[in-house]
Amino acid sequence: MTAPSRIVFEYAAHDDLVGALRRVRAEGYSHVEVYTPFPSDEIDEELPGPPTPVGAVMLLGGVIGGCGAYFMEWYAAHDYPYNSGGRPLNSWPAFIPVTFELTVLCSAIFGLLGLLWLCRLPRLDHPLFSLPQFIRASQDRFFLAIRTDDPRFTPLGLERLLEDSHPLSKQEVTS
Amino acid sequence: MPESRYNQPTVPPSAEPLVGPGETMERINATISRVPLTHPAPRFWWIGFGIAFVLVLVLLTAVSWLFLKGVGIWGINIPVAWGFAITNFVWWIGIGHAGTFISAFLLLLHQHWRTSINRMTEAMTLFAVACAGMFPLLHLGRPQYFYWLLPYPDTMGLWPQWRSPLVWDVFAVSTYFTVSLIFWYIGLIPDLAVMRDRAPTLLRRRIYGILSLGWRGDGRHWRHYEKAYLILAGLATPLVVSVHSVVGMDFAVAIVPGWHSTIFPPYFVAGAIFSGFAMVLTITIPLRAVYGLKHYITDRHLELMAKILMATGWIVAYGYFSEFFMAWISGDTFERYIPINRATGAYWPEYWTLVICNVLVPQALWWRRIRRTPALLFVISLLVNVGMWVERYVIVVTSLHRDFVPSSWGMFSGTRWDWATFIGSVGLFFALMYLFVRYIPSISITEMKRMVVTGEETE
Amino acid sequence: MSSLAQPADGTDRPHRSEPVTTVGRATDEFPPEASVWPADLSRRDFLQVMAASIALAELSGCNRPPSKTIVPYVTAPERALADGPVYYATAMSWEGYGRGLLARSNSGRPTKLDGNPAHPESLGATDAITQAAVLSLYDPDRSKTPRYHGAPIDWAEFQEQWLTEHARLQANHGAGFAVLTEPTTSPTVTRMIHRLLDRFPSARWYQHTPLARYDRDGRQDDYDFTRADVILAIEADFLLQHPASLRYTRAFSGRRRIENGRVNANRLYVIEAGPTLTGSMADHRLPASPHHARRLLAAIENALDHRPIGNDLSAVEQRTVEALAADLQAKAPNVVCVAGVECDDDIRAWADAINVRLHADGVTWHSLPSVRSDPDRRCAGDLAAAVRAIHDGQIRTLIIAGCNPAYTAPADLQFATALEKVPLRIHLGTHVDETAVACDWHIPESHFLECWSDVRAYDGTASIIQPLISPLYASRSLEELLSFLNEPPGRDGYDLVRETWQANRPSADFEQTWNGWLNTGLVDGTQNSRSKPSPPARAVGLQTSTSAPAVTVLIRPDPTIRDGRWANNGWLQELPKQNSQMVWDNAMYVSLAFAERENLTNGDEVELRRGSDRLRAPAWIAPGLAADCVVIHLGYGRTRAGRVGDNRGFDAYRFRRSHRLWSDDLDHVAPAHGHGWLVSTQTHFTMEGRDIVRTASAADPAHTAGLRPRTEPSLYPDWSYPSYRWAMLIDLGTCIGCKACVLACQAENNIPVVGKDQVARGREMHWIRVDRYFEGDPQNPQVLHQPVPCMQCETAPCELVCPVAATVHSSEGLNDMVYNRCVGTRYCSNNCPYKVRRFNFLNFQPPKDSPLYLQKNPDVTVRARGVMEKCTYCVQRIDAGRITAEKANRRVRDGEIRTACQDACPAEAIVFGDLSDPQSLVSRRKREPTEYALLEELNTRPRTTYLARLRNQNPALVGHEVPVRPNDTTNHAARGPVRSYLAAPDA
Amino acid sequence: MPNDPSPNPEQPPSGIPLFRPRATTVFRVVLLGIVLCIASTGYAVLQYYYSPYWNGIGYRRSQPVMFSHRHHAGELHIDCRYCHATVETSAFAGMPSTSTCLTCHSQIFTDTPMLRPVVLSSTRAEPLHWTRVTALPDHVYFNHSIHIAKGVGCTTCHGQVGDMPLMAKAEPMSMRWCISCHRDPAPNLRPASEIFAATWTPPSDQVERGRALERALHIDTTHLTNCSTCHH
Repeated sequence: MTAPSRIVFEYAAHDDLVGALRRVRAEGYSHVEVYTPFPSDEIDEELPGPPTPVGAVMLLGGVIGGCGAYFMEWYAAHDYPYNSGGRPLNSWPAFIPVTFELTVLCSAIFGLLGLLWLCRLPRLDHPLFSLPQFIRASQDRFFLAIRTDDPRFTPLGLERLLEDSHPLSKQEVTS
Repeated sequence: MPESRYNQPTVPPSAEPLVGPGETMERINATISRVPLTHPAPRFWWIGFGIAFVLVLVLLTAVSWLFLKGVGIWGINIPVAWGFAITNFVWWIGIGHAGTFISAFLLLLHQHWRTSINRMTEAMTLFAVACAGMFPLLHLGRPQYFYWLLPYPDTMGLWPQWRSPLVWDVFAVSTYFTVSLIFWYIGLIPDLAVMRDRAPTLLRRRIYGILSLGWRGDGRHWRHYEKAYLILAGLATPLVVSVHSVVGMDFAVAIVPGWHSTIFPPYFVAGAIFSGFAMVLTITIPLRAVYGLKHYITDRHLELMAKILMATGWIVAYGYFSEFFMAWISGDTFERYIPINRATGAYWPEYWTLVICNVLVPQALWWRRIRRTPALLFVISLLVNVGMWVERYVIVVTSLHRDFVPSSWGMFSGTRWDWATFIGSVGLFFALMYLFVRYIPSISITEMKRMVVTGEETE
Repeated sequence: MSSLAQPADGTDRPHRSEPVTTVGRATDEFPPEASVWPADLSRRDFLQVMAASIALAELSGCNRPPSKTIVPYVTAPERALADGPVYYATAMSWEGYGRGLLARSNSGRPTKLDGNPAHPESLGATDAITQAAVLSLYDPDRSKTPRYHGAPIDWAEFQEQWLTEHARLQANHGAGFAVLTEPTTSPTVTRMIHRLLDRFPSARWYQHTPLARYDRDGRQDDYDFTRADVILAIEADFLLQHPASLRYTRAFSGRRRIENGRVNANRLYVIEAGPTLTGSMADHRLPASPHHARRLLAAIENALDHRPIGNDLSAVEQRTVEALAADLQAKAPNVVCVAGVECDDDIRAWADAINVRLHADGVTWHSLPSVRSDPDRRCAGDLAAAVRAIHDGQIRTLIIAGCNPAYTAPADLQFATALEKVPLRIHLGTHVDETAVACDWHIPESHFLECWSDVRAYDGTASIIQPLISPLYASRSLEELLSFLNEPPGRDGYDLVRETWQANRPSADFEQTWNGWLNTGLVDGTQNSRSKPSPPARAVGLQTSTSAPAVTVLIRPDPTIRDGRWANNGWLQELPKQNSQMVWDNAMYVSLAFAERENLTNGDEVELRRGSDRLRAPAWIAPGLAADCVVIHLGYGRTRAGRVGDNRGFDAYRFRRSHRLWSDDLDHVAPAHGHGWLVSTQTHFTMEGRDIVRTASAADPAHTAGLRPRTEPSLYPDWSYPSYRWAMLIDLGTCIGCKACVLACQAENNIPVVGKDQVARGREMHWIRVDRYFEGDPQNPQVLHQPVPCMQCETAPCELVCPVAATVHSSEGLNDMVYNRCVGTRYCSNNCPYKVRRFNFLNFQPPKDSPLYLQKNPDVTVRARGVMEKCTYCVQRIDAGRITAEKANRRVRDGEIRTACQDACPAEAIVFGDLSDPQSLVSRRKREPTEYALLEELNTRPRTTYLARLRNQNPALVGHEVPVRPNDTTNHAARGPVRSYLAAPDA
Repeated sequence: MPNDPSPNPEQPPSGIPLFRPRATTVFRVVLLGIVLCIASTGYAVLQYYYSPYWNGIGYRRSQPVMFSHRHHAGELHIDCRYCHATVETSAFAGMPSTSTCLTCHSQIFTDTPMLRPVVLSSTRAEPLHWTRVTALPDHVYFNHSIHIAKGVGCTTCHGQVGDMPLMAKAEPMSMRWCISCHRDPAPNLRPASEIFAATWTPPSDQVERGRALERALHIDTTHLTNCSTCHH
């Protein structure tokens, strides 16, 4: 199946995009994408989609790291048991720092990998990059893209819906 | 939008903006990306980098000689078996703390003003920690076996000795470096996308393009991104505290009078942030002047940093005081001897240098005028850097040179190789900083734009 | 990236499997001081290393380990030198007097010397010099070939030359022929000389020694310190510097050993100028110049006669003299008065008279016949006589054998110039020394471990000196040379020695007797019997002069290198001097009073003037030195000693006059400009009021000793030690601080010499050190000695902080140090409160091809650069002992395992053993009430503990003396030079 | 619609993206590759130092004389101690002197080329230079006699010598390997009669027998894992 194409509206201002986004959401569009130079709470509130699971991923990493670390220390101390300064084999107070550090480390690494995985990055190519204006998506332009496979999608309807939202441009990007 | 919307009680509402007037998104893009893209003020850069690079060569020479002859080329001895290497290690780690503190801790406290300096300070953290991490390796009698400190299934059936703070160090420092790197890089991705889209040549577009992993500012990506960034900040904050606590425990765990003290971990952390902010000032003040970034790193930023400097300075001062108090209240002969020996013994000049630099000099910051005069701030920051190095020197050396048994008391003084290694590491640090400003936007473009447009803070 | 397998990391040792018989060549690179800049490092090498280190490329260890070879014998010797050490009974000459040895041989290499328990003048103990003697065998600077005017030649050439000379001498009955040797006790040497004199009737024999003669008019004083309750020592260092010092120390310390809480202690009064080891053991010490000493002695005599003692004494002196006199009379005849051999004759005579008067003669004071040879007076005289003869042209062929007069002659003899007048000069010596270069011919002399000889001890006991190794170089023993000179080509030392004894002790089964002597290490029946001394009824009175000179300079042999004969011995050079802790140098010892007056610090140059003579040298402030005295030591300032001994310190012989050998009056001493570089292993001599060395009074040890070692509760459960629990006890009451233990440890454990520069940097490597502290009045302080090895703490702070478990605790309570696991963080040393850990900051080992490796103990790893090391309780001996026991399915017996320091100790102050056996000696000794643990409040639970220092002060004098509160010393220490001395001139 | 020019003066030819889809795939593969490379290198290095190659197991080093233990020990049943004479008494097992070889070989095979080096060695009085088969590092102190005395047979460490034409190392001789036996010797103990057997295979009930021997020989393992047992 060939991926659907997108209708891309370019806006000059953050608030224009927010306005446009509100409209399409009001119309019940669900296959909506926005591309902005910076994150924005308002946009995030309007944007459909589930909350991010990245937090859970990082928690998992932390738990693995912590338990792994303490077990490693405990195992090492018992695998080759020796009397170090008269301390017991399982000197738990001394084992805490490494446990903590590895908790943080694993959690952070899971965070990075989780982020990349959830964003499906790295992805150097994207149909939108073929759009000349899109070069400013990272700089000072705000883009709204409606996927043509959206159940509510009709070219005219969309046209009418957003004509007075002052888009700088409107283009169709096929992939 | 009114900035007050996000103001928290932690900072008093201030009429003074954190960004100069008349900033637009495009102007931010242009001004900040100009530095890496068009490389302005090349003379400043080349001279500075040149000097730093010469010092790096000095470092290489010193290290080569060290590997050839052994640590005996340094001034260390019995009883003072630790000298410059550990001093430098602690000093650099401390400097490394400002970065993560600013980016993570202030982020959690919604301190908007961090936005303009977090990128630079995070870079500073990375380079400082790199310099720091070098020394524990170099100071080994047999550096070729450093990997015995790592847990791996060797043919001897042996493992690291987990009760030793030095093993904690290995994990603390490497964790700190990795996490800081991840934090820094994640913050960098959108800016790398900006660079990709502004770079003049195809090659540089491609390079920045690869580095930015094809970031395209997708709204749903921003959703994951902000969450991850925030949690990382939440992790980095206790990490900062833990790392220098562990470093402090290198000393506190030992029974050496002058080391064996419960105040060390907090007192080291405070000292770390103290020296860290000093180094931030040392770097930002010239930088913003040369590259015309005063609109983003305003005098207000400097003032706020100065205030933190003074606050942490007081905590450090309290640490010094508590040394005397604890020694006195312990009633222990050896404990009581140490602070007196520090202040009046053979190392009194070092001790009073650190008191002047770390306690007296920062008091100047009570005056707003001084907080507002970059030149003076710059001088003060340098003095604090010196003071903090001397503090670590005093802690390491004076505690060891006269411990329990008077018959084995001795003295320490650094040799030329001690100095070469230290100066060289400073060179390495600045060389890396120069490369950083040369190729990477030293202020977060994305967050700047966001603050200008929405007044929001990344969360 | 290096190997994960056991690293081939340069911690190597001489191969045990390869039998070593002789060494082909000896290297010429033995840097006594590991210099920080290697001379031979080219720019290119350096860049290469830089490149390597930049890449951090550690390529070694990535290939399979290379093959080693293993070389068996062609024909195995009858005693297979497989592996285990073999011990031989032999002896060495301590300045002519015999000391019995048990020499250890590993794979045919002599590696360690210990005392022969059967030998009456050794009793199984040794002093530091004996321990170091083995190193001289492997001295790379030893003379290796005969030389003619400095050029190496072979023996045949010399033989040729001598044959012609021999013929000439035979023709004229040896006219103009003279032999100069040291005074000897060797029967064989004496016999050979006599035979030489028989062959050449008009030949002459001279004897020269720069050291004191321990006999006077044919007899030797001998003392029985076991019976002496009160000892008065006048300038007598009988505990360290005496041929019988080992026996005397054993006896003296025996009376200081607390047993079952009680001790029948002797009381030692010392009158001396300079600080000596004996003085440091004194219960009451009066610093006095030789002149003032006479006043004191006169006063003592008066006091004995109950006459007014005269008022030219200080209050303390008066009190002490009276108390001393009372003490002597009370305890007579179990008292003894010992006058040092360096004293003037009238003082020695006075001592004799006192002993007679107190009826000590035959009780504590005895007489022995002199064991010095030439009973029939065939010796033509001393060096002065020889010089006169030379000037009279009576000496045309001079043999200088086994001594170094060109260096050791008193300045006024001007021996060097005299020597030039002799047409033919032949020298025998172990080194190409000052005399060798002034002679035409030089013959290398064999080390006593290489050749056959014999020697007699102070008490007459004769021992056969048997070699453990064939000569390393083309050297001859003195006997062999004499035999050669007598009847070229001469005969083998073995035959000569056997011949002597066959003549002395003819018997049917001589072979058996001979072997018996070799096994026991002594010739039975040669010990002289002690007789009651018969001195002149009333000795010549003391000449007490009222006018004292400005300053008196005392000239003494150096405590470690003596007259300079040991100057090229790195161990002795680096051994802290027993009276100052200084190393690698001699100095001008000045009194604290002088230093304060002139505001001197250690190292400031001081100039002595005597008429036109000048002597400049750096000063060393010696607390306890009499105010108007200066002490200088012989043996330094050598120019041809070798790379270790050359150009160190100053030459005191240049200031010595043949008629005032031991003390000289000067008109002037003053600070000169300039500063010398003196180095000592200890820079701080007060205890800062800390509880380091505890002192108990002999009267009531249990009471004064204070606390018993307490083990404070620990948060952690205690570890159990199911099997042996090794422990050590060091008795500070008996320890005299002679430092034999330090060198015994150095020899046993392959401890390197680091050189003056490294010691100055605080990097000396001794595993056991002997600390000395001053207490009380700095002008005349009480000296405290404290040997400090690793304490083997049960809760060792060092172990806890090691990141790689290179130092962990063994199941028998040892604090194991694993060199090959150590990465060198040095954290353990920082965390050791006793600072007994030593670190290889640089590569301190000699070059791979140095003969010094032949001395290494194959059972101890030679440590690489960058690893930590420390006392192990001689764990290699523990393992060997345990293996022996386990093979026999029994436990190790008490006393079966002895540490090297314990073996050496003449005072038996060190006891090692198993705590799990309550009846073991160490357990019993540890139950003494004066036992304490160093820094016990740290709860490190040391296995090594101490018995408190014992002081037996005269009750009449207690309290009267300068108060002994450490704070006082610190207050004293607060003053200028005193501070600079007592309170660490560290900088 | 209006479309003001990009702020960037030299914008790329519009429509042509910076990367083609293949680039993404390549990039991802490369990233993955780097990670895998690092991991596998580490693993490979570990394996290398555990490998028989590194330990030289089964590696027959060239010897001056092609001496066959199989023939002498295995077939002729010459006792180990005949040549390695000090194995019961000292740390070093002892290497046979040339004269030891000649006790037999002065009579038999005297002039075979194989024996030539031995003959030369004795005539010229030059020792044979054998290549070590099992060499421990210099900081390891191994004592043969105690192991023999406590029931550890030759072949436990040196392998089935009786089957070896040319001697080869049979065990890694790594610390891990030594320690494993020092912790629990029972599996390797045998009765005194079997100590010098040139080939030996443990009986089925070795563990019980081993335990019994351990008690009989008073083997106390508590001190066997002390560092100072092998390192001083």
